[in-house]
Amino acid sequence: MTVYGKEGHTTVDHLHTREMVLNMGPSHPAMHGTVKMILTLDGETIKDADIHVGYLHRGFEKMCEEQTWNQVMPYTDRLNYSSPLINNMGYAMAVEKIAGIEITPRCRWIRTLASELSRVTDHITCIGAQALELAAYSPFLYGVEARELLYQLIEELTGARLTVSYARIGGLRHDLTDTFEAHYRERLPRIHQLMEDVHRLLTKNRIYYDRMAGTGVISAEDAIDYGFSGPVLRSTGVAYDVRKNAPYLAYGDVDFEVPVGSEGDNYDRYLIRVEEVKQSLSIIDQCFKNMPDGPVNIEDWNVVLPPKEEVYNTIEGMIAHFKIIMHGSDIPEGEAYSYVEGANGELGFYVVSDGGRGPYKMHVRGPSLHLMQGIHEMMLGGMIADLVPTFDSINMIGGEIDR
Amino acid sequence: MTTLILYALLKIAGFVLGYVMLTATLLTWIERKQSALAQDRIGPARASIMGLRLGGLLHIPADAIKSFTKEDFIPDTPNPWLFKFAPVIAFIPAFVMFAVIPFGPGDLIISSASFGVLFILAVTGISVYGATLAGWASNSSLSLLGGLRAAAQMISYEVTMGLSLVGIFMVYEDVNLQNVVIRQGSNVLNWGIVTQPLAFFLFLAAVIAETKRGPFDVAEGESELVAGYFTEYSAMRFAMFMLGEFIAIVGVSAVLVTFFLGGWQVPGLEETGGWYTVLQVSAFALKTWFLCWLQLMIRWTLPRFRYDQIMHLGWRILLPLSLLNVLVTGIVLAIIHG
Amino acid sequence: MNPIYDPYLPLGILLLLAIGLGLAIIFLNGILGPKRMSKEKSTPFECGNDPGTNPRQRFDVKFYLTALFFIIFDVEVVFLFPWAVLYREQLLAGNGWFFFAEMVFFLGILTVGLAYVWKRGALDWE
Amino acid sequence: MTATVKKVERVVPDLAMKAYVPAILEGLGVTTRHFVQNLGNLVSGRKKSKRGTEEIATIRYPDEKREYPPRYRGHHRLMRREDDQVRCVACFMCSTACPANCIYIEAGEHEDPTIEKFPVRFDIDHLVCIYCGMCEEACPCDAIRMDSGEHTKPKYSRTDQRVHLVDLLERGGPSIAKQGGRFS
Amino acid sequence: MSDALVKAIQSRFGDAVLASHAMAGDDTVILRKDSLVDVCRYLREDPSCQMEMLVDVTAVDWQDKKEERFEVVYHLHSLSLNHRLRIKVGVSEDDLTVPTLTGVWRGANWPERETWDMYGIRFDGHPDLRRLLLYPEFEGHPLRKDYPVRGYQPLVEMPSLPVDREDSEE
Amino acid sequence: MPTLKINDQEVTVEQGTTVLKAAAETGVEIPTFCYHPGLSAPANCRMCLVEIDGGRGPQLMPACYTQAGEGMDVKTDSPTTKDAQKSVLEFILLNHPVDCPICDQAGECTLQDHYFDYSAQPSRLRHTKVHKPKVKVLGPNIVLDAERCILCTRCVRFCDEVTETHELRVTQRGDHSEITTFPGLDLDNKYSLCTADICPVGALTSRGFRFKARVWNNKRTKSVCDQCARNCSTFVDTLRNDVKRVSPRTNEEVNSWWACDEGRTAFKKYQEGRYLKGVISHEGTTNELAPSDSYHRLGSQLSQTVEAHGGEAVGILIHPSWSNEDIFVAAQFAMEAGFSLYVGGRATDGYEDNILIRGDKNANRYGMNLILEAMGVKHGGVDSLAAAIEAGTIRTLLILDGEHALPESVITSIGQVEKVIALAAWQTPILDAAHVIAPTRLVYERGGTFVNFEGHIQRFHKTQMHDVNILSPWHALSTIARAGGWDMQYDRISDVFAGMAEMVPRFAGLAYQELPDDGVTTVQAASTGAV
Repeated sequence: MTVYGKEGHTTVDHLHTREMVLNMGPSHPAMHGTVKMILTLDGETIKDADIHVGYLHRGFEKMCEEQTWNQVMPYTDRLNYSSPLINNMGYAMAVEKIAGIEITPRCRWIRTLASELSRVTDHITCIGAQALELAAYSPFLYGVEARELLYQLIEELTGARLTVSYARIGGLRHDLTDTFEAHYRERLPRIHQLMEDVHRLLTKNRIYYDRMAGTGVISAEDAIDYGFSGPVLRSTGVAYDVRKNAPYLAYGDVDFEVPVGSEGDNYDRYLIRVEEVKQSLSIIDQCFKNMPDGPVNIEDWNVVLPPKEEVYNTIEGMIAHFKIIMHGSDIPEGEAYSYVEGANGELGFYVVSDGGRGPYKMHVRGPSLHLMQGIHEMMLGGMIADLVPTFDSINMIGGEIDR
Repeated sequence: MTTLILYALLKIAGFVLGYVMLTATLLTWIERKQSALAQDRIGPARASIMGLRLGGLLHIPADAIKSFTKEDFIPDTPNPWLFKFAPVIAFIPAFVMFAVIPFGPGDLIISSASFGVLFILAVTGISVYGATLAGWASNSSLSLLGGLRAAAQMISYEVTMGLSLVGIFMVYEDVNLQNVVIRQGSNVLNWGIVTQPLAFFLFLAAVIAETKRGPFDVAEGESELVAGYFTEYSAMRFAMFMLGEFIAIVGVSAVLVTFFLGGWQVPGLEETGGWYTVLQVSAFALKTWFLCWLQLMIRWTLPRFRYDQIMHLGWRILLPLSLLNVLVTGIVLAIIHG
Repeated sequence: MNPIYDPYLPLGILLLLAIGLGLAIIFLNGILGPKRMSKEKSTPFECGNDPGTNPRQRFDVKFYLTALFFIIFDVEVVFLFPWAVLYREQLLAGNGWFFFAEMVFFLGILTVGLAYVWKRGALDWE
Repeated sequence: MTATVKKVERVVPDLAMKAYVPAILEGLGVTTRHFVQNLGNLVSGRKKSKRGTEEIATIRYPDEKREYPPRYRGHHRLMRREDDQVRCVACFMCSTACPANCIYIEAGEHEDPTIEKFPVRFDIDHLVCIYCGMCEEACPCDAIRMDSGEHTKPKYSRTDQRVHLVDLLERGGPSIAKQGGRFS
Repeated sequence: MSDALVKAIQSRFGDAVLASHAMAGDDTVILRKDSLVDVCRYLREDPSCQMEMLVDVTAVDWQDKKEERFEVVYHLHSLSLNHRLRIKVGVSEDDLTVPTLTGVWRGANWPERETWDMYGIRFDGHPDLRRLLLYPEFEGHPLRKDYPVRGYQPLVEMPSLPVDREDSEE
Repeated sequence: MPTLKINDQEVTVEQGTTVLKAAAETGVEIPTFCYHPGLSAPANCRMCLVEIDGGRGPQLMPACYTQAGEGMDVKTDSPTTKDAQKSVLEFILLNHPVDCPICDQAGECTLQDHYFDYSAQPSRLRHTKVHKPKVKVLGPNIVLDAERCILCTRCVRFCDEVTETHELRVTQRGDHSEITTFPGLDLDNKYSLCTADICPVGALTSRGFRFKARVWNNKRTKSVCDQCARNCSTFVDTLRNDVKRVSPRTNEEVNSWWACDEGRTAFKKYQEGRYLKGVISHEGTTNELAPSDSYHRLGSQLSQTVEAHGGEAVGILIHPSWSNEDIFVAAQFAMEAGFSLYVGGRATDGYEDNILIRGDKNANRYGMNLILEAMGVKHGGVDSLAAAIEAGTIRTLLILDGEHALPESVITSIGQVEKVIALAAWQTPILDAAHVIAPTRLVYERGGTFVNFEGHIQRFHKTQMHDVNILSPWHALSTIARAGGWDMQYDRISDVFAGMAEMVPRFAGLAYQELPDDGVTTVQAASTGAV
C-alpha cells in the first residue's frame, strides 16, 4: 500500500490493504466464451492473473479421429464460431494438402469470398461486443444489424447462419446462388452506413478513446514470443498476415492492404479491425469481379461425392457415393500443417492421415490460445475495468481454445 | 390544519404519485422502447392481455407482477437487516426530493421551504447510503466494489453539483426553488441555461453521475462487476433499486428544469392562474420529460467511463471548472452591476 | 407565515409516505414471493465459484481520502451559498468588488487545497 | 513477399475531443436520427423510411416470420414416392453420415419386391441433431431433406424432440427425382 | 529456402538430426530428444534462421504403429525471413518426458501444458505444468489412442478456493 | 522354381503357383471376383487380367489362372492393366442395378471396393438395364437377387466342390444368364450360408440377416463357435450389443473358409429366456434376485450342505462346452470342497460329416479331459449321477449351464434331490427343477479358450455385454466359493489361465493374452514345452 508522504510514495506496512482474490468467470458477463480468471487485486489494480480455460472443451480432436474426412466439417464450424467459414476452408485446405488435391479456380474464388464474408462478420462482432462491454450498446446493435445482413447472405449460401458446414474436401457443398451477388450489392450501402454510424459513435469519442488508448499494451517482441498473430500482433506494428506472407486460395490475386498499428494497445486493435472490414469488403468486391465460371468440385469420385443425378441413376455414382460415406474419401497417408488467416490470427490445422477413413490425428492451432496465454502481459498493472476492453480486443473465442 | 393536510396530500397525490411515479414507471418502458428504436429494434412488445399489446406497455404491470411474485432471498450475510433495508434507503431520498420542486406557479410546490436547494443536496447525499450499504451488506466482493465505487463517485460529484449551483444563486439571488423559477421569468434569455451555460453542463454531468446512469454507471458496470452493488438482490428489493433510479432520473430532470430551463415557465407567458396554470404545469411536465429522454439517450449512446476516469473528471475537470464558473459569474455580474 | 406555506408538514407526510411505500412493497413481496432457500443461493455470487477472499477486509485507503475531500469541499460549498444569494444585492449596494474579493479569497483557499491534494497525488487513481 | 502495409490512423486528441461535448453531441445525433426515423416508421407503419435507409431490423417473430432461403436447413422431412409410399429404403446412409448419430432406423422387408426394403422405424432426435445437412447430402434416394423451411420448435419434454417416421412423412411432399437408372 | 535450413541444422548438429523430409511441402526434421533445446535456441537466435515464433506444439500417438509411441511436433515460423519448419521428437512410453521450450519461447507454455494434458507427456523444466483444458481431477489423457471415445469420467465436486475468513476479525 | 518379375520386383515361387499368388507374396494385390482360394479358378470374371510378358510380348492374362513361368514380366499397374480393369468393371456394372441402398452387401461388397479402388469412372450408359428376378428364395437360408449377380459362379462351384450337393447352375445366356437351382432342388445343404459369404456382391444374401443391420455399423469380434467339437473360428458381428450375425473366419488349421449353418444361427436360440437376474423358486412362486446376491445365495447353500452332510453330498454337474478356465475353476472348486464331480453336456452322437461338423456337440471335451486328467479329479458321467441321486447320497446338486442332454433316469430322479441349484445363462427345461438359479454369461459375453477335438486351442473374445454384475462362469464360481467360505482368489481370467497352464502340461508355456488369433495346437505346445 502506498501512502502519500513527504518523499512521495512510501510503503507503510501497518497500513496495508489485503489483496483481494476475485474469481472472474466462468459465469461472468464479460467472460464471453467462458474462461475463468482468478485475479489478485490491490484495490482495483490487477496484480496477478491466473487464467483457466477449458470450459468449452468438448473433445473436438478426439471426435475427429472417429469420423470420416467430411464428417469433421460440422465440428470445425464450432471452432471459431464467429467465423465458421474460415475454419471450414482451413480444414479442407489441410486435407487437400495431404492428398495433393488442386481445387478448381471457381472454388478458390468462392472460398476466398466466403472467408472474407466471415472475416467481416467476425470483426464486426468483435468491434460491437467490445463497445457493448464498455456499455455502448447502440454501436453493438448497429454492428449486429450489419452482421445480420451478412448472416442472411451466408444463410442463403450455405443453409445456416453459423453452423455452415460449407466446405468439402475437394470443393464446396454448393455453388453460389444466382441471386447472391445481387443480394450482396443490395445490402452493401446499409452495411457501410451502419459501420459509419459505429465509427461516429466511437472513434472520436473521448470516453471511448480513454478506455481504449494506452490500455492492454503489449510490445512487438512479447507478442511474437507468445505466438500472437492477427490483429493483436498487427497492432504492435508487425505486418504479419498469412494472406500476404503465404498467399493461399485467391489471395495472391487480389489487392488489399494489411493495416498495422503502432502502440499495440486496444485502440489500435479497434482501428485495425475497422480497417480490415473495409479491406475485406473490397476483397469481396474483387472476388465477384474476377470469379470464373466452371465447376466447383473437382471431378474425382474418390474424394468428392458424385452429383446427385449420377447417384440416383447410375451404379457407378451410387457406389462412389456409398464408399465415400461409409469409408471416407480416399486420402493417402501423410501429414500436413495448413494455416489460414483466421479473424484472430493464424489458424492452423495439423492433420495426420494414416490412409484411413478419417484423420488419424487432428490438431488445431487456434490463434486465441496463444493470445490468451499472453493476456496477462496486457492486463497486469491495469485496472479491473481495463480487463474488459483488453479481453474483448483480443476477441477470445472459447471454441478454438478449448476444442 | 385538516385542510392543510388534505391540500398537501392532494399535491403529493397529484405530483409525486401521479406525475412522478407515473413517469418513473413509464420510463422503465421508455428506456426499453426508446433504446430499441434508436438501435433499429422493435423493443418490448410481447406482454399481452387477450391479444391487446399496447406497444409493449403491458410489460410494466407484467414486470411489477413478476417482481412481486419472485423469491426475495437474502444471502448469507452478517448484516441481514442492512441488506433488507438498503433498497428502501436508496428509494426514499429519490422520492422525497420532489418536496421542494415547484411544479407550477404559486403554491404548486409541496413544501415551500426556504432551504429548498439545501434539502436537495442533503437528500442526494443520503442516497449514497443506499448503494453503499447494499454493497457492504451483500457480503460479496463484487457488490462491495460496486458499493465503494458508488459511494466515492456520488460524493465526488456532489461537490461539483453544489458548486455549479452557486452561479445560479448568484444570478437569481435565492435558494428557494420557487423563487428561482419566478426570477427566471418567461423570457428564455433569462433562463439558467442561457445565463449559466457552463453550469448547466457541469450540473447535468454531476446529476447523471449522482443517479449512477451511463456513462457514469461504473457502480453497476455489468461487464466488470456483474451488477455491482445489487448483484445479490432479487425480486422487489432489486426492483426498488431500479425504481429508485428511475425516480431519481425524473427528480434530477425536474431539478435541472427548475434551475436551468425556467421551471414551469412558458416562454412569453407572464400571467398565471386558471388555464395558464394548467399550461405552465404542462410545460414543466414536458420539459422534465424531455430531459428524461435526453438522459436515456445519453445512456444508450455513450460508453462507460473507467472508474478512475470518473474520479479524474470529477475532481480535476469538473471541480476546477465549477470554481471557474463561480469566478467568471462573479466577474461578469460585477461588471454588469458594478 | 401563512399556515398553508408551512414547509415541514407536507415534507413530513411525504417522508412518511416514502418510508411506508418502501416497506409496504417489500412486505408485499415477502408475502407473494415463494421461499425456497438453498445453499447455492445463499452464497455470494462470484461467477459460480466460491468466493476467493472475504470481502470484509480493509479496502483501499483512497476511498477514505475521497470521503475526506468530499467533506472538506462540500462544507466549503455550503458556505458559498449565502454569499452567492447576497452577491447581487451587495453589488447593487455598491460594495461589490470587496464582496467579490472576499469570494475570490475564499475560493482561493479552496483552490489551493485542491491544488495541494492534486499535487500530492491524492487524486491519482493509479 | 512485399506486404502492402497500411498504418492505421490514430486520432490525435485535440481540444474539441478533449472537451467531450462535441463527440457526445455527434453521437447523440446518430442515435437520435435512428430514433426519430424509426419512430416515424413505426407510427406510420412504413417498413423503411423515405430515404430508404433506416429500418427496423428485427421482426415480431411468432406473428411475423422471415422467409428462409431455399437452402435453409430446418426440420427434416421424408419424401414420398409417386404412389405416396415412403421414398426411404432404410439404406442407413444418413445415419452413417450423421456426425451426431441422431438418426435411428429399423429396416423392414416390403411385400413389393420392387421396393424390397423400407423403414419400419425412422427416428431423429432433434436434441442431438446438429443440423449439418450431412444426411440430406448422403441420401441416395432423395428421401430425407431439410428444406421444410421451418425450424425445429421447442417442446416440453425431451422425448417429444424425438420425431418419428409419421411426423417426418407428414412434412414430406412427393419427390419427382428420377431414380434407379430411369433417366428422363 | 527451408531446405537450406535443414542442411544447416544437419551440418551444425550432425547426429542430432535423425531424419528429415518435406511431405506436402512442409520441411520436417526429426531430432534426438536431448538436442531439442540446443537446436531450437540456435534456430531462434541464428541470423540465418530467426525463428521468432513457436507456432504450435502438439503430439501424435502412434500406439503400435511406430517404435516410439509418441511424437511431439513443433511448428516454427520466422516472421522476418518468412520460412517455416516442423520439428519432431520421438518419445517412448518408458520415458514420457521432453525438455521444455519455455526457456526459448515463452509461447511454449500453454501448448506444452495442453500436450501434457492430452497425452501425458511431461515437459521437463516447465514452470507451471498443470492441465490446461481439463480439470485437475480428470483421470487419464484423452487424446491417447487407448483412451475410449466415450470415456466417461466420474463427476467431481466443484473445485473451490480456500476461503480465509479469519482476517475479518483483525 | 520359376523366377518372375512382378512390377519390376523379382520373386521366386514354387512351380505351379499362379501369378495371383506370386503377386500376393510380393505384396501386390490383384483384384478378383470369381477367384476364391478354396475353390477352383475358372477365370470368368476377368477382373484379375494383368499385363504379362511371358516371352511373346505383353498380353493380358488372368492372374488367377496363369501359372508363374520363368522370366515372366508381370505389370499390375501398367496403363494397359488399369485400362483392362476399368473396362471389366464398366462391363460388370453395365447391368448392375442401382441397389446399394437396399443391398445388404453394401459395405463389404467386393464390387464396391474394386470399383472405388480401380475405376471411379462415371457411367457412360444411358439405357435401361436388363431386369431379372429380384427376391428369389433359393432355400431356407438363402435368397437370390439375380440382377445383382455378376456370374462369378463361386456359389455354383462351392456346391459342386465343397458340399458336393450340386444344387446350383447357371442358366440362360449372355446378359440373361442367371443362377438357378435345379428344378425341385432347394439350396438347403448344411453349409448353404457360405454361398452368401463367398458371393462377392449382394446376389446371394442370408435370409436371417437380411435387413437386420448394415455391415459397416456392426462391431466385429473374433470368436469361436461352441456348437460342436470342431470349434470353427468365427467372426461375431454385433450391433448395439446384440449379436446380428456369425460368419466364418479363415483358419487353415481348423475350418479353412467355411462354417456350418447350424453353428452360425445358434446365437438365435439364446435370445429368449436369458437370465439377467437370479431366480429363487419356492413352492411355485418365483422371486428375482440381484446377480451378486444370487452368487452369495449359492455359496451359502453349498457351505450349509457341506457343513451338514460333508462335501460328498454336493453333486456338481459340469459342462464340456465350457471354456478351459471355467472347467478348471469348477474342478478346482470341486477338489477343494470335496464335491462329487459329474460331466454332463450336449449330445455326443449328432450329425456328422467329413467337411466340418462333428458328432460330439460339445466344444471343449478335449480340453476338459486334459484338465481333469492333469488335476486328477475323480469324475463320473451322467449315469453315475443318476445312480448317486437314487442312492440319496446327493443332497445338493449344482448344475452348471442348463444345456445338458440328460438321460431319462436323471430327469425323473432329479426331483428327489433336496436342493437343486444352478449357474446358467439361459432357460432350459432341466432348470425347471432348480430352486435357486444364478445368472452367468453367455459364450458371446465372455472370453476364454476352447480346445477342439484335434487338440487345437483357440481363444474367443467378448462380443457383447448385458450387465457387468453378471459374471463369467469361472468368475461366478470363484465368487460363489468365496461366499461359501472357500479360498478361491480368481478375479482375472489371465490369472486363471496361468494357474491352469502351470497345472496342465499341455498348456505349459501358453499365456492367455498372447494366444494368436488362429490358435495353436496344444500337442505342439506340449512338445516344444517339453524340449
